[in-house]
Amino acid sequence: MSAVNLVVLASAAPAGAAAGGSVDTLNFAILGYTVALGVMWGFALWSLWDLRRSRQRTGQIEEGKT
Amino acid sequence: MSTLSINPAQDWPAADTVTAPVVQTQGLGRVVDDRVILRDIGLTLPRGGFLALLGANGAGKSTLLFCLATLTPATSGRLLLFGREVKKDAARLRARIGMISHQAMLYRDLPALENLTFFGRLYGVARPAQKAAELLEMVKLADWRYEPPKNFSRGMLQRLAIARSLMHDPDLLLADEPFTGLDVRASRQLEDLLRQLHGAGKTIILTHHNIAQSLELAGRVVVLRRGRVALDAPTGSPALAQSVEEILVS
Amino acid sequence: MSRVWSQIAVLAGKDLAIEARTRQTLGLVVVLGILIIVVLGLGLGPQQMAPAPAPGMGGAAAAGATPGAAPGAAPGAAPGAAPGVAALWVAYLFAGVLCFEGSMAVERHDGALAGLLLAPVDRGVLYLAKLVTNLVLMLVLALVLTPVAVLLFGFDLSPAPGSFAAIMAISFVGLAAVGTLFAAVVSSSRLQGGLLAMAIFPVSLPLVMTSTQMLIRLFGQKSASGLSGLGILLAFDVIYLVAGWLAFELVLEP
Amino acid sequence: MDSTKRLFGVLFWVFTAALFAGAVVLAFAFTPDEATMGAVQKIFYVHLPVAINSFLACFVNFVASLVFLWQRRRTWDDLATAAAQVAVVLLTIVLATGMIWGRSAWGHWWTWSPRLTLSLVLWLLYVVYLVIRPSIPSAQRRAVVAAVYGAVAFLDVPLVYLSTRLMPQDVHPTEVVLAPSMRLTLGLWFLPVTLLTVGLIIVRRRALALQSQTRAVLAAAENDGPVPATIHPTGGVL
Repeated sequence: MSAVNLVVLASAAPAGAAAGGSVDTLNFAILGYTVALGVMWGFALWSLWDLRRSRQRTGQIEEGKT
Repeated sequence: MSTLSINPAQDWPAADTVTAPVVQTQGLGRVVDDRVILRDIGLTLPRGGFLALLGANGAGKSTLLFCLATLTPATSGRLLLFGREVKKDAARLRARIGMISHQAMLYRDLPALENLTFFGRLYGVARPAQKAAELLEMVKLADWRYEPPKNFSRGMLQRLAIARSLMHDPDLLLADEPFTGLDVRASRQLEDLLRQLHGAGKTIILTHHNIAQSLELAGRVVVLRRGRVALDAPTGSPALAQSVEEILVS
Repeated sequence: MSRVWSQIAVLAGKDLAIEARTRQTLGLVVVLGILIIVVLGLGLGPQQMAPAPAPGMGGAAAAGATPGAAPGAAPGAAPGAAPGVAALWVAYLFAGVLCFEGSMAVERHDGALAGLLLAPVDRGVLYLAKLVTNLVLMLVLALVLTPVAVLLFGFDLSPAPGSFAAIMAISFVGLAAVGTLFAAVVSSSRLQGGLLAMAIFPVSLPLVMTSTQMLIRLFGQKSASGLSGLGILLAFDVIYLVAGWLAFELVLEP
Repeated sequence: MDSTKRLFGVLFWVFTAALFAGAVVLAFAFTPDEATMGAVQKIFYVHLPVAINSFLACFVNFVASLVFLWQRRRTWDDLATAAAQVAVVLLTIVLATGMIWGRSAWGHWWTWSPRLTLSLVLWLLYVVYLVIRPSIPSAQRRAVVAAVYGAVAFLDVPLVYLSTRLMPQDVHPTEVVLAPSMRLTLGLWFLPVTLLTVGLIIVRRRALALQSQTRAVLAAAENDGPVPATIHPTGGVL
């Protein structure tokens, strides 16, 4: 249900944002940065984990074959 | 990029390639997705030969034939047709190769005559319509000339495919399991046609599953096993059928 | 060089002969085109025909129309051309995909493509021949769709019919250049139809965006559109014709 | 040798993380808010560097695709895939931050500004690249088709950029005059983002290379002989 509320909220006409209210824009700035850094570093951590997993898997295959 | 096509009929220097063997391969290999399909194939087929290529499914028969037809590039080794390197002269060499397969390689909605005339024009054959009519006569499909292949039986489709492969009067005829799906009568008609073409001096390579029929038709037999040449011998000796069968079964 | 043209004529002739006999691709393409135009026309046409275009109406379907009350669409009594042009392009894109897929499907039955590849014909020539076939089929589509669009969206072609035809012709060449190449990829690796549309749409977005803008200006201000747009369309055509010519050989598989 | 390489890897990531932390502090604490838009303009310091790096990743995919078509070595195919994956992630960030910024500064989520439109088209192009790959069964054929698509798709970039010029220009200017300290912060932000992008492409390529090598070893187990890891140079697929 919260997802639906989120969409409805997002589609609502912006309250004071257009007026450049300072508190509101700061929240948006923080939201922007969290999204950007979250996605970037989330992907980075996943990539490192995937690399380690691939290394282990190749190691097993090599031992298995020899 | 292959060179721009040239008209095969005029400027083909027949002289130097008349004597050269039709097919020469050295260390021919083919690897797809790290699976070795053909490994170190060495074959030489003189003009006028009739070679039967046998092997279990997946032994590499069709791949080898497609390599010889210049449709599939070999991943290693050298392949010469009529004494010329395939990598350099693929377009020109194709003009001297005809191919039939268990697929008709024709347009099912186009009437038989129009199908043949189209391929004739594509190969730059003089008077394609007349040549098409002659070939339809030869393969006994003359009275079906205005029928599209989709209404044909398997046997008739195979004969039409042979007519298509002969439109440009090739010197080498490749047949990829042409007997598949044919009933006894159609199979006999195909045998007669192949003998007739071989008699007319065509070099033929045939892939097949039926050992007896292959040994009877071909002058030489090559058996492939897991991508390698396991046996390469002239037909005729009585024990041959037995040894071929052993290889195919192992 | 004349040899190449004769081969293109032979190859395209074969495609069109088959199409004339079966009318399979053309039937699908034209009907889908009309369907899309009618559906979008119902959705967009009526309001647009209303005397005072509703203020918030600017949000038309495809790219090219700006949101909110931004003054992109032509203001005032003349009904905005944007929805009609956008609908026309949506119809051409989807019908085009069916056309490219259909004209390549002909080669898939009974291994006909292998028969073609056996001939001593340069793969680039095969590409150009298939491109000609697709252009002819799309011309027939355009001859049917344009009147339908004129009826439903009230386009006024009279001021510059030549420009309209020129813009559409150049755009079709670009779309067919991309479509013919990717259709060869799809036909040989048995991808589903949806993937062909997915491959073609993003790549042809600049073509659609530019052509839509030029047509909107053409109908909006009744003046010939800016030349910069023409430059982009021609650049698109040249780039994708060359790319298609070179890459066709790589993606074909007997 | 391997342990020093591993150590260098750890150092690289720690260093990049530190740079990011410093850059965030710099953006929020030491750079003034922009006059008209307020604090939300700070998103620009991450938005622009990520956008530039996403175009860089697309370019890497383009070059890798072309070199693969020329040499047919599998490493180039892995690099092209890695670059495409990183490009899609970065473009997602560009679009998300662009929309959040637009929402706060002008009241609606999407504007057809040239940079956002280009990012959207690129996002579509490279998502399609990643979707087309798994739908082709044969590894060799998938590499060729993907390389052709990668090369063809990138040719769109100049065309999209030019055609956004034709779009009816937006009412709201997106480029704002930056004070010197703002320009410094923006410049500084390029370093961590570029380092991260390069690091991501390298790590993804290595992981993909290992995975395709594992598949190769398994496939080779069926043959009765070893098979070189790379695709044969002449192994063109027709």
